Amino acid sequence: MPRETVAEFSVESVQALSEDGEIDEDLAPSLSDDQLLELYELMKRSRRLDERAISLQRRGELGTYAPAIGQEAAQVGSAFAMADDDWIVPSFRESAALLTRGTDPHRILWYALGMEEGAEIPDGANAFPPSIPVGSQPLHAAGIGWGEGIQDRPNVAVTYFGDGATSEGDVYEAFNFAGVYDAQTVFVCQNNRYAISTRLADQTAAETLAQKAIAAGIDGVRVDGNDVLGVYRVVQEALKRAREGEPMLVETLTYRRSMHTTSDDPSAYRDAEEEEEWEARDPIVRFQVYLEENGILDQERKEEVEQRVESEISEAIERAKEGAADVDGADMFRYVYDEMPPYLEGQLQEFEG
Amino acid sequence: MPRETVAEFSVESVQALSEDGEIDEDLAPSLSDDQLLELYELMKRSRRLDERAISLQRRGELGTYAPAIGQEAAQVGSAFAMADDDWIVPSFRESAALLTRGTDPHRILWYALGMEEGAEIPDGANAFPPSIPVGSQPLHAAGIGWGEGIQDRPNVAVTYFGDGATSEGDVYEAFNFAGVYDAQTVFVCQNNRYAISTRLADQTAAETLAQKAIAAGIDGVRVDGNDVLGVYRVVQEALKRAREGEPMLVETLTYRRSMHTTSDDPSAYRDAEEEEEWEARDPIVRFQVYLEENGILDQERKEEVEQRVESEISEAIERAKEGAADVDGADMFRYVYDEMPPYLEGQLQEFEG
Amino acid sequence: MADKYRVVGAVRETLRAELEHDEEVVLYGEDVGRAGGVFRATEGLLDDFPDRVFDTPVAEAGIVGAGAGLAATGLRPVAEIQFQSFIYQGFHQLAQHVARMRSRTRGTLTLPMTIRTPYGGGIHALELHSESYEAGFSHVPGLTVVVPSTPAETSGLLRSAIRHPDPVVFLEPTRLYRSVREEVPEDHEIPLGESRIAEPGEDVTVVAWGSMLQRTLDVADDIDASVEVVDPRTIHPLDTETITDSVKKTGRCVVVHEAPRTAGMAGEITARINEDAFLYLEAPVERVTGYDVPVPFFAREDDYVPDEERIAEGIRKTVEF
Amino acid sequence: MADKYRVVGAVRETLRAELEHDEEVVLYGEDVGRAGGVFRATEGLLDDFPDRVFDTPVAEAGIVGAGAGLAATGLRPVAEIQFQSFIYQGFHQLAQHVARMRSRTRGTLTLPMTIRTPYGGGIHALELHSESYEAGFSHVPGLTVVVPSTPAETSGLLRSAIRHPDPVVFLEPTRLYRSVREEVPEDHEIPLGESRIAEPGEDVTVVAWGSMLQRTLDVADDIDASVEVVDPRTIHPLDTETITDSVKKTGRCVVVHEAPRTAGMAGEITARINEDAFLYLEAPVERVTGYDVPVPFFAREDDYVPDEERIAEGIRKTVEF
Ligand SMILES: Cc1ncc(C[n+]2csc(CCOP(=O)(O)OP(=O)(O)O)c2C)c(N)n1
Ligand SMILES: Cc1ncc(C[n+]2csc(CCOP(=O)(O)OP(=O)(O)O)c2C)c(N)n1
Ligand SMILES: [Mg+2]
Ligand SMILES: [Mg+2]
Repeated sequence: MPRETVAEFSVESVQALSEDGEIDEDLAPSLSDDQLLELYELMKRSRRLDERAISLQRRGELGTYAPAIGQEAAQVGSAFAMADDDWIVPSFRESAALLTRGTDPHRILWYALGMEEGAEIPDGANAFPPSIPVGSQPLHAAGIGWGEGIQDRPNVAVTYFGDGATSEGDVYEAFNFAGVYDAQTVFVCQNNRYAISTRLADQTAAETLAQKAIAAGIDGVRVDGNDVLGVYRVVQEALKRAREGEPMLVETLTYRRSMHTTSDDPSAYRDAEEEEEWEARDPIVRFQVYLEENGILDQERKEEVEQRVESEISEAIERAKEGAADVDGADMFRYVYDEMPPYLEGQLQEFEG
Repeated sequence: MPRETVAEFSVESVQALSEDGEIDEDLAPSLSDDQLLELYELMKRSRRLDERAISLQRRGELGTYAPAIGQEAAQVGSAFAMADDDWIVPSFRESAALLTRGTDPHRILWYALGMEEGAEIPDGANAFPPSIPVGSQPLHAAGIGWGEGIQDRPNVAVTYFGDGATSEGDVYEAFNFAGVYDAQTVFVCQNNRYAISTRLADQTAAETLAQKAIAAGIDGVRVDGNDVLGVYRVVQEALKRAREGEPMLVETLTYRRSMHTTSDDPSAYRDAEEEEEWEARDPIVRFQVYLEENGILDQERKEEVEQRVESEISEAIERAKEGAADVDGADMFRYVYDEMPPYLEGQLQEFEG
Repeated sequence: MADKYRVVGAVRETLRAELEHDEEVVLYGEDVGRAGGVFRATEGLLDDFPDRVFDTPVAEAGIVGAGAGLAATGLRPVAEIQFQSFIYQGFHQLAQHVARMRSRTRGTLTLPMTIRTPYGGGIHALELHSESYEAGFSHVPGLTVVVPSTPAETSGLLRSAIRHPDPVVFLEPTRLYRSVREEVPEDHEIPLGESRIAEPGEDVTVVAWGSMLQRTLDVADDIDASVEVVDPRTIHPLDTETITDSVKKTGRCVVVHEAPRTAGMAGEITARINEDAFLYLEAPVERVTGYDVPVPFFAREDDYVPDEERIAEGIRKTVEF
Repeated sequence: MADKYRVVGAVRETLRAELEHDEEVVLYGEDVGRAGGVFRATEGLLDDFPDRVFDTPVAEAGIVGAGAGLAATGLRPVAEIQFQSFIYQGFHQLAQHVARMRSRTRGTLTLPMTIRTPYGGGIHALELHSESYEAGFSHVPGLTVVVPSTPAETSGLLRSAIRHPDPVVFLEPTRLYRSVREEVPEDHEIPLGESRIAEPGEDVTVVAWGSMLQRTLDVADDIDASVEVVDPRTIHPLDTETITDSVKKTGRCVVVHEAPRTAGMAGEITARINEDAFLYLEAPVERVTGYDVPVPFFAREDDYVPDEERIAEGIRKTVEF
C-alpha cells in the first residue's frame, strides 16, 4: 500500500424548489395545502415581526435586535419538520424558528427589550433560551441528543448557528461528541455568508460548511436555504436519522438580507448590488410564486394572511410593552440560586433599602 | 441541481518502507547512507533515553515522564525533514523529535525533574517549550506560520499532538486559522491509538484523523508512522508546500508501546496481546532490518551506535542531576514579568526572609 | 458504607452510592470509564453501571457544555475534569451558560450538574496540574464552589453536590486523595453553604480549606496559642457568619490558601471580616497564600505552597501584633 | 495628535500611531478590518495598513493562541476581542500559555502582546456584553491588566501596553467609548503599574477605575467631604503604595467597581490596606460594587451597576462611621 486512498467523502447539495419556483417532484415533501399555507404564514409572520422590531428599535423603543430577514425558509422549513417534543437550541437570530415552534412573539420582543422574561422556557417546552456566545449552544444540543438517547426517548435536539460559529472550537467539539455518542442531534448551520462584516472566505478555507461534519465522522449535507421545501425535506430526513442515533449537519445556504443587528450598518462592508441580487432571491417571494402558480395561494388568502399577521404582531407589541412596564430590578437576586444564600439576601436588602 | 455533489474529498495513506523492510522505490526519499544512519542513531538515542528515564523514575529519581517508545519513526522522520530555522512546537511526548532538533538530552531530563531549566529555549533556537494542555499548542504553530508569512520569511512551524488532542476545539481552530491565513504550518498528529486509556473509537467517529483537515479546507494525509522513511518523505513534501503557504495535516499512524506516562498502568485498559502485536511492528526494528539488508548497517556499526548512545545518555543523566542540585526556589519570582513589580518584590523578601 | 476510606475511596463509594440511589445520575469524563480515572476515583463504576458511565473525548468545553444538555434532559450529570486547570478549556461554557442558565431563564431551566476535579499541589505532578482557581470560580455568580478536606467531609459534601439543584464545582484536593483513611458514614449529606469549626479556640481564627486544613490543624496543635480553625467547605456562596462570629470572639484572623494571593479568597474573607467585624479586629487579617507567581514546576513547588512554617509564622505574627 | 478625541478615537489614533511607529505591530480580531470594529475603534486602519490588519474567524481561543505564535516570531500582536466575556472562549490560552510563557521558559521566550476588549456595562447591550472580570484576570500571575478611564489616559496606557515586553489585557470601558472628547497628547506613554491621584482630598480615599471613575469624581464634587480619588490604572500588578499612602492620610477608604463583589478587586484592595495601613483605618473599607448576581439583561442593568447614589452612600457611610 505505498500510496492508497483510505477514505472518500462527498458533500451533496439539495434543492426542491428552484429559484423560479419550479418544484422537483422527487424531492417535494408530502405536505398538505394547509401545511404549505402554514409555512407561508410563518415566514410572513417572522418577516413582519422583524420589520416592526427594527422600526421600534429605530424609535428607541427596543434594544439591539437581530433580524432573520432572508433566512425565513431556512428557519421555518427546519423547525416545521420537528416533532412536538423535539428540542430547539437556538442562537440569537432565530425568531422565525421560534415562531414556528409556537413561541409567542411578545416573548421575542421582551428578549429584545432586555428582559429575562423573554428567555423563560414555557412549562413543558423542550427548548433552550437564545444563546449569545457564538457557537456555544451546539454543545448543549449534543448533550441533549446524547441524554435523550441514554434515557431511550425519541426526542431530537435541533440547534441553530451561523457560518461564523463554525470557526469556534465548540462547534467542532459538539459534532465530535455527537458522533461518539450517537447523539440524537441535528445541527442546522445557517450559512448566511456573513459573520457581522466577515465574509465566508475570511472565515474558513473550506469550500462548504457541510464538509465540517467529516472531521467528526458524521454526515453533512447542504441545502438551498432559501427553499423552504428543500429545507423541510432535508431536515425531515435528518431528524429521522437522528432519532435513530445518527447525528447530522445540515448547511442551509442563505443570505442575511438585513443588518447583522440593529447596531450594525452593513454599508460599511458590502455593496448595494449584492443586496439587490439577494432581494431577488428572497425565500418568501420564491415560495409565494410557487403557491400562486399551483393555485394554493390566491389574492384573498394573501390579504387574509397579511392582516392576521399584522394584527398578531401589533398585539404582541402591545403586550410586550405592558410587560416591560412591570420590570422589577430586585428580580436579579431571585433566580441566581434555588435558595438565596444569606450573603445575597443581604445584598438584596441593600438594594431595596 | 435538485440533488448534486458539490464537493469531493479523499484521504491518502503512504508507506515507503513495508512492515518487513521492503522499500518502495518511488517513495524512497533521497537520503545518503550517512543520513540514514543518523536517522537510525536518533531513534536509538531516543529509545534509550526513554528507557533510562523510566527506570530513573521507578527509582524515584525523576518525576512523571512521557515516553515516546514506539513513536520514534514518526518523530525522528518528521523532525529530520525540517530546515534549521523551522519552528518546533511540541506536546509533552516529543523526546525523539527534540533530540532530532538538537536538544541536549539532559534538558529533557531537567524537564522531567520538574525544572523550568528544561523548558528554556536555547539562544537562537526557533522552538516552543513542551505544552502540557492537550491540543493547545497547534494554535501557537498556526500563529507562527502566519507570522512568518507576514514577515516574508520561509520558516515553517511544525507542531506535534496526539489522537486525543484532535478532540479539542483548539486543534480545529488551529487548522482553520492556518487555512485562512495560508499559514506556513505543518500539523503532525501522532495517532498512537490511545489518549491515556481512551481508544480512538471512543475519541471520535471519524475513520481517519487526516480527514479532520477537510473541515478547515486544508489538506490532510496519512502515513505509516512506524515507517521512518515514509514519514520523512511525507513531511518533506508537506514542508515544501507549507513554505509556500499551504498548511497541511499529517496523520502518522503509530502505537504508544509504553505507558501513557510513568504514572500510568496500561494493563488496566489494554491487553498484552495487543502490545505484543505492536512490539513486532516496532519502528526501529523495521528500519534496522532495512539498513542491514541493504548493507548500510553492520554489526560493528550497530555496536558503535549503541555504545555512543549509552554513554551520551549516561552523561546526560549525570549532567541533569548536577543541575538539579542547584535549583533555587527564589527563581519562581524572577521570570514572571520583565520587571519585578514592587508587590512581588515584597513577596520575594517574605520568601527569603 | 460505614467503612474506612481515603479521600479517593470516599469519592468512589459516594459516586457508586449516588448511581445506585438515583438512576438519573450519569458519570462522564476523560478516562473515568475503562481506566477508572487517573486517580482511580471511578474504578469499577463502568463495570457496575455500564449504561451510565462514559469515557469522553479529550475536550473540556465539550464536557462542560454537553453537561448542560444532559442536565436539561432530566439527568444529573457528574463530570470529571482530569485536572482543575483544564476546566479553563471550558471556562466559557461554565461562566456563560452553566452558571447563569437559571437566572437567564428566571428559574425555568436549571442545571443540576456537578463538575468534580482534582485541584491544588502536593503530588509533584506536571506543570498545570497543581493550580487552585477557586476564587476565579467564586467570582462567577451562580456557581457553587465546594472544597472538602477529609474522607467523611468529601463524601457528605459530594453527595449534597450531586443532589443539589444547581451546578457545583467540586474541587478535590489532590494532595489528600491518598492520605489517611477514616470512617465514612453512609448516605450522609453535609449541607452546602455551611462552614464548620474544625477546631475550637480562643486567641485567633484561622480559615483554611482543602489540603491546607490539615496543615493548619497540625500547626494549631503545636503552636503556643489557642487557635480556632474554620473550614468554609463551601467557598462560594460563602457562609460569612461562622467566620465573622469566630473573629468577633478571637479578634484575630489568618486565612490560608494555596492559590496566589492577589484576588484570592483570602482577600475576600478579609474584606468580609472588615465589613462585619471591623471593631473587633485587634490585628490585621493575615494572608498565608501561594505567591503571585505561576505555580512553579515541581522542583520548586514546595517553595510555593504554604507549609507549616509559613502558617505558624502567620499565626504568630497575628497573635503577637 | 494633540487633537481632541473621545475614547474610541483615542484608541484608534493610538493604534494608528503605533502601526506607524513600529512595523512589527499587527492588529487582528473579529471585524476589525473591513468594518473597522463594531465600535469603530479600528476604522480606516485596514486601508492604511493593508498588510498588518486582519479580520479573523470567530474564534477567540484562536485569537489568543495564535497571538502567542505571532509574538514569538517577533511581531507585536494587538488583538481585539469583541466583548470581554468572549475572552472566556480563550481563557485557557491566556492562563495556560500567554500568562506564563516567560516564567515557564525562564525568560527565554516572551510574548509581548496586547489583548484589547470593551468591558463593563452602560450601553444597554445584549447579554454577556457587559461583564467585568478584571479580578479573575488579575488572579492569573503573569498577566498585566490595565483599565483606562479617559481619552488621554487611554492613549498613554494603550501605547505603553503595546510597547510592553509582556502580555497585557487592556480593558476598555464600553460606557466611555463615546463620552467626552479631550485633548490627547501625541506619542505619550503612561507607565504601567503606576496609580494616579485623580483628585486630591483629605477625608476619605475612593479607589475607582474605568467607567466608575468619572461617576466617583462627579460624586466627589458634590459630596460634603474632601475625597481623594485614586485611579489604579493598572489593576494588576497593582501599585499598592499609592492607595495605602492615601489611606494612611485619610484613614478611610471606599472601593468602587462594576464587577460582582465576591472575589472582586475591592476585596483585594481591602486586604492590602488591612495589611499595610491597618493602624490608620478609622472605618471599615467600604465596597460599592456590582451585586453577586450575573449582570442582568439590560432592562435591569442600571439596577446592577453602581450609580452615583450608591457611591455617595458608600462614601457617606465611611466618613460618618
Ligand atoms: C463567542 C462570541 N464571540 C463573538 C461574538 C460577537 N458576535 C456576535 S454575532 C457574531 C457573528 C456571528 O456570525 P454567524 O455565526 O455567521 O451568525 P449570524 O450573525 O450571521 O447569524 C459575532 C462575532 C459573540 N457574540 N460570541
Ligand atoms: C486540556 C487537557 N486536558 C486533559 C489533559 C490530561 N491528559 C494528559 S495527556 C492526555 C491524553 C492525550 O492523548 P493524545 O492526544 O492521544 O496524546 P498521547 O498522550 O497519546 O501522546 C490527557 C487527557 C491535559 N493534559 N490537557
Ligand atoms: Mg452568518
Ligand atoms: Mg494518543
